[in-house]
Amino acid sequence: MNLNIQREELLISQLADLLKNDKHVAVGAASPIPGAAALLAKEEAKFLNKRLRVTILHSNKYNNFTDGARELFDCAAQGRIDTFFLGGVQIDGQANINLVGTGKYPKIKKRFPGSFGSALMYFVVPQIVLFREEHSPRTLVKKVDFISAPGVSEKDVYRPGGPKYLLTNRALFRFNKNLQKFSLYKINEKETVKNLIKLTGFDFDVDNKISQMPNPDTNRINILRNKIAPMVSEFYPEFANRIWGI
Amino acid sequence: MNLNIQREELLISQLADLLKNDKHVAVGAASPIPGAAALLAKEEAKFLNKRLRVTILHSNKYNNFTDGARELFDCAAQGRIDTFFLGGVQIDGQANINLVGTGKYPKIKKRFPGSFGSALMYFVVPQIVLFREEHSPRTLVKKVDFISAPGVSEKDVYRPGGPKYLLTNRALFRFNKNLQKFSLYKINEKETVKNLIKLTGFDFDVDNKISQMPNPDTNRINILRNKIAPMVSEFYPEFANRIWGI
Amino acid sequence: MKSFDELSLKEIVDEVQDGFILGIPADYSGVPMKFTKELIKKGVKNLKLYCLPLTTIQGDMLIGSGCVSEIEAAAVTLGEFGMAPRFSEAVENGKILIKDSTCPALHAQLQATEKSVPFMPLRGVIGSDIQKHRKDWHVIQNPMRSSGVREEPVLLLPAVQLDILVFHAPCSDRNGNIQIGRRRELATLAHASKKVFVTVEKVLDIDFFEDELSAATCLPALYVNGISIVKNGAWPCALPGVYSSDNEEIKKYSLAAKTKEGFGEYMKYCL
Amino acid sequence: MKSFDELSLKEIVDEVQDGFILGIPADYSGVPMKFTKELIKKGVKNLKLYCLPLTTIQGDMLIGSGCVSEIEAAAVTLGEFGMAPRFSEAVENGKILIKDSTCPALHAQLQATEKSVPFMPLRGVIGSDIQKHRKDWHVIQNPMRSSGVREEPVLLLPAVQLDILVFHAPCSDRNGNIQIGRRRELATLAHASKKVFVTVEKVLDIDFFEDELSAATCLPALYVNGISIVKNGAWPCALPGVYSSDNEEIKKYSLAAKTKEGFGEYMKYCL
Repeated sequence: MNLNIQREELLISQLADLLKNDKHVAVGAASPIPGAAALLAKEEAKFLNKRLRVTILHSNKYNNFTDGARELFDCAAQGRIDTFFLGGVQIDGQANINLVGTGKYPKIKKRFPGSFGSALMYFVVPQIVLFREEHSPRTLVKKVDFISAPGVSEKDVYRPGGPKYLLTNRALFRFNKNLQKFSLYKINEKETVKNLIKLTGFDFDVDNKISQMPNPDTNRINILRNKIAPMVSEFYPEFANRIWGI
Repeated sequence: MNLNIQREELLISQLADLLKNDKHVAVGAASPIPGAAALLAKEEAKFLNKRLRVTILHSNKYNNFTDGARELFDCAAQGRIDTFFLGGVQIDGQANINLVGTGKYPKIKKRFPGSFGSALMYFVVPQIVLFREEHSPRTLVKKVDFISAPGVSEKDVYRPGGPKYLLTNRALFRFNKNLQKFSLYKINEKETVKNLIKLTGFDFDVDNKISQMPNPDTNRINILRNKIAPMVSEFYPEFANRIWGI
Repeated sequence: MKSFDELSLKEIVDEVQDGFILGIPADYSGVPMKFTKELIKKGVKNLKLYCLPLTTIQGDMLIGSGCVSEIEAAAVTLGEFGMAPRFSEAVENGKILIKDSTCPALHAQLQATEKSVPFMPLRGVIGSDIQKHRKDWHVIQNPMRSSGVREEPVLLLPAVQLDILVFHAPCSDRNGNIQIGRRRELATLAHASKKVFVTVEKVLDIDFFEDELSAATCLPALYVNGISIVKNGAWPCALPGVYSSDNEEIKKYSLAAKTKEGFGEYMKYCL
Repeated sequence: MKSFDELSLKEIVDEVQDGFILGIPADYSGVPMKFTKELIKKGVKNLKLYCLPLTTIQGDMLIGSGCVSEIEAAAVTLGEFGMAPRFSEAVENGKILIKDSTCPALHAQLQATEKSVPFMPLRGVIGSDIQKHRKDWHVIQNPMRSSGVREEPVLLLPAVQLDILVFHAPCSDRNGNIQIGRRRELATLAHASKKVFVTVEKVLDIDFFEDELSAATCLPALYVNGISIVKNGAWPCALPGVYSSDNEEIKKYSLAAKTKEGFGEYMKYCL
């Protein structure tokens, strides 16, 4: 059987692997791939008799909150969310993220939507997974133009949470908090370390356990396409239609 | 017709008179007489085509809040409540109230329930009506043993609200904020100023508009007994039973 | 049908350790009386009761039974039936420490924990003896330029986290979401508690989240560590919207508890 | 049957004065699009939009129409349909002032007003450029001894009061109580606003407070200054629990608004 795995499916699979020890994963605005990954991980947890709670803000069905839009942030600050996903117009080598725009703020050159809840979530959720599909010197930069949320903080700042991983469509990095530096952990099968160095605007280490991104197996792909895809179409219809034609 | 007005009915009538300019009156815990007064004022406002909103915390039906038990305090702090009632084990001449007990705190001699929300409500509700049935040197004292909430505050303290009246079963006082002193305003028909001086532990002025407490007229008594009494029995069944036998 | 494992009342009681800060719901929020009696039977000691914002018979019984070393509250009272006799006696004789507070402060301290901030500001209170005796409270001059009055004194209250919260509710759904209606102070209590257990009258075979309106009436299961089905679990207190308080019984208690002996007799009968 | 006087949409629009701070609900909270279009027709100027915490087509349209001088938000976006083109253009060309914020800060600033305290503390944010550019925010060292970490830096956010809030809801009851379900951020917005107006799909001839569960789903009338019945009042945005967003229409807008001319054409057609 030719699985014909799509790029998005591979990314969903990578993210799902990062959620195996979690009890509660939350997914914020405009995040179809993390949303699908969380639901996939939840489904797979059932086979291990474990329970993974998934909160997807842009869904009525998978939104576990009843205290209004602030509850995500309160809940995270209380330490009740294990993993959250953040993106970035730019991400730099110290894991600073920029969701605001390029150019010298406030005289911005290209304006993007804004920082959303990143400036709190990045501080309080133990495992933040940075996710940015485009892997290029334009997105992964030496220094972001605007810090929506910093990757590291001074010692006296309350910060139980922070960056753990960065996933692009070419590679998965781990973040080393002590060195304040990313380390290349997994790479796409079509990719080389050499090429990634060229495509990454910041310096990074190479993990000694570096390996290829594993393709999802038949079983996982079946769950994803048959069970998860219809769920995703409830809250990201455009995405589900584009990837799975539903 | 012999109205045979009971003491409690007279007090309800006095309090209702103080609510004529209000848009929203709230009534806290264990306050059947203020509760009845508020509902009476609401009923009478209808005849003048005015709308008085009454929030009675210990009733499901007359509780206008949906944000939990804190909403009374938030709502009051927002300036959305015009009148609230407070009692006191002791009340002194500067309108300090004591709801905690007698003796030298914390080595208390006689312990009462506690301060409830008085320490905020007294500061933020424009018209606080103090209400204490017993008029004696034991309840109206020179200086309270414990200040649950102070009658007056330093200038730099945020305080849009405060004491306006004090009603006992013998008299109604007005509070003069500038003089920090009560002024005798209305007295029970069976009462004399001289006797009240004897029965009051603090010094007070005598208002130049001093008059007798007016008895409620037939109309008001009819509304009270026929319409308000059954409402009160929903949330203060013991009281309604004792006063009106329902 | 249930997606959660129902606990026995004993299992919940066993979660309460000596010295714990126990969250106490007001008489309008679903008082877990059956649980309270089991707790007394177990003989738990040195509880710190955190009342939001007051307690009635529940607190008085726990105090009278010697389970409590400290109580933070805005009031302890039997409401229409007068003062809480075991509480008053215990305070007058220095048997328990009472941290006198005021309702909005008790709410705000939990809201601080709900938001994971070290403190919450509150207006009012300044100049009262409540404030004077609370060494854990702190007054600063307002440092903001764009809000409030520059340099006005503002009271800061510490964040308080409960070790455990137990309350009684009408029902849960099959997924363990708890119906709290508009008693939203229960959500604040739960958010600010390390562990939350609920006794319910029954479990409904529905999912509150399948409908936006019923979702609005519940505390999500994610805050709940365990549920036990306990019929009439609030008796003799009321369960708002389900049953009224048993005023005869509370009156009986209020009379009996006036003396230590009367209280002892009553507890023997009621346990 | 109604105990309140229904307003026309025009009467609500007339309450919005130039320069007002206008509360803007997120796309999941009931966006009053019909009202917004009438507001644009009226030609209101210099609005300050306060978004809780973001805006989509509503904010973009108001900005594109020249009604806005300032916006405080955590994001302005068309979601799945990409960036908000009129917003981006206006910011890039310095036509409006954007006070960049983050979701929890926007909630907290309204909660401060809800509690009438001059500020609200928040953790996180420190060290971001958001904080660096907000001169109205203030950092203190934690002064509490009993909570948080002594001397940890804590961000204080000012209380913000809205001049006016307008949102769209499924229905009101006959007494003017508004059904908001679990969109409780609407309650926070209302508590923090001087005036509140609501457009609703319909008025039900019931009293939400007659039942504890339906009471839990509503914003009490005491916070509402006026109601207007406006069918499909959120279109093309969604009204959660009632109708979904019209994605075709939003896509159409997102494409048209990429240019000033295209936006002009679209507005001509839609007004």
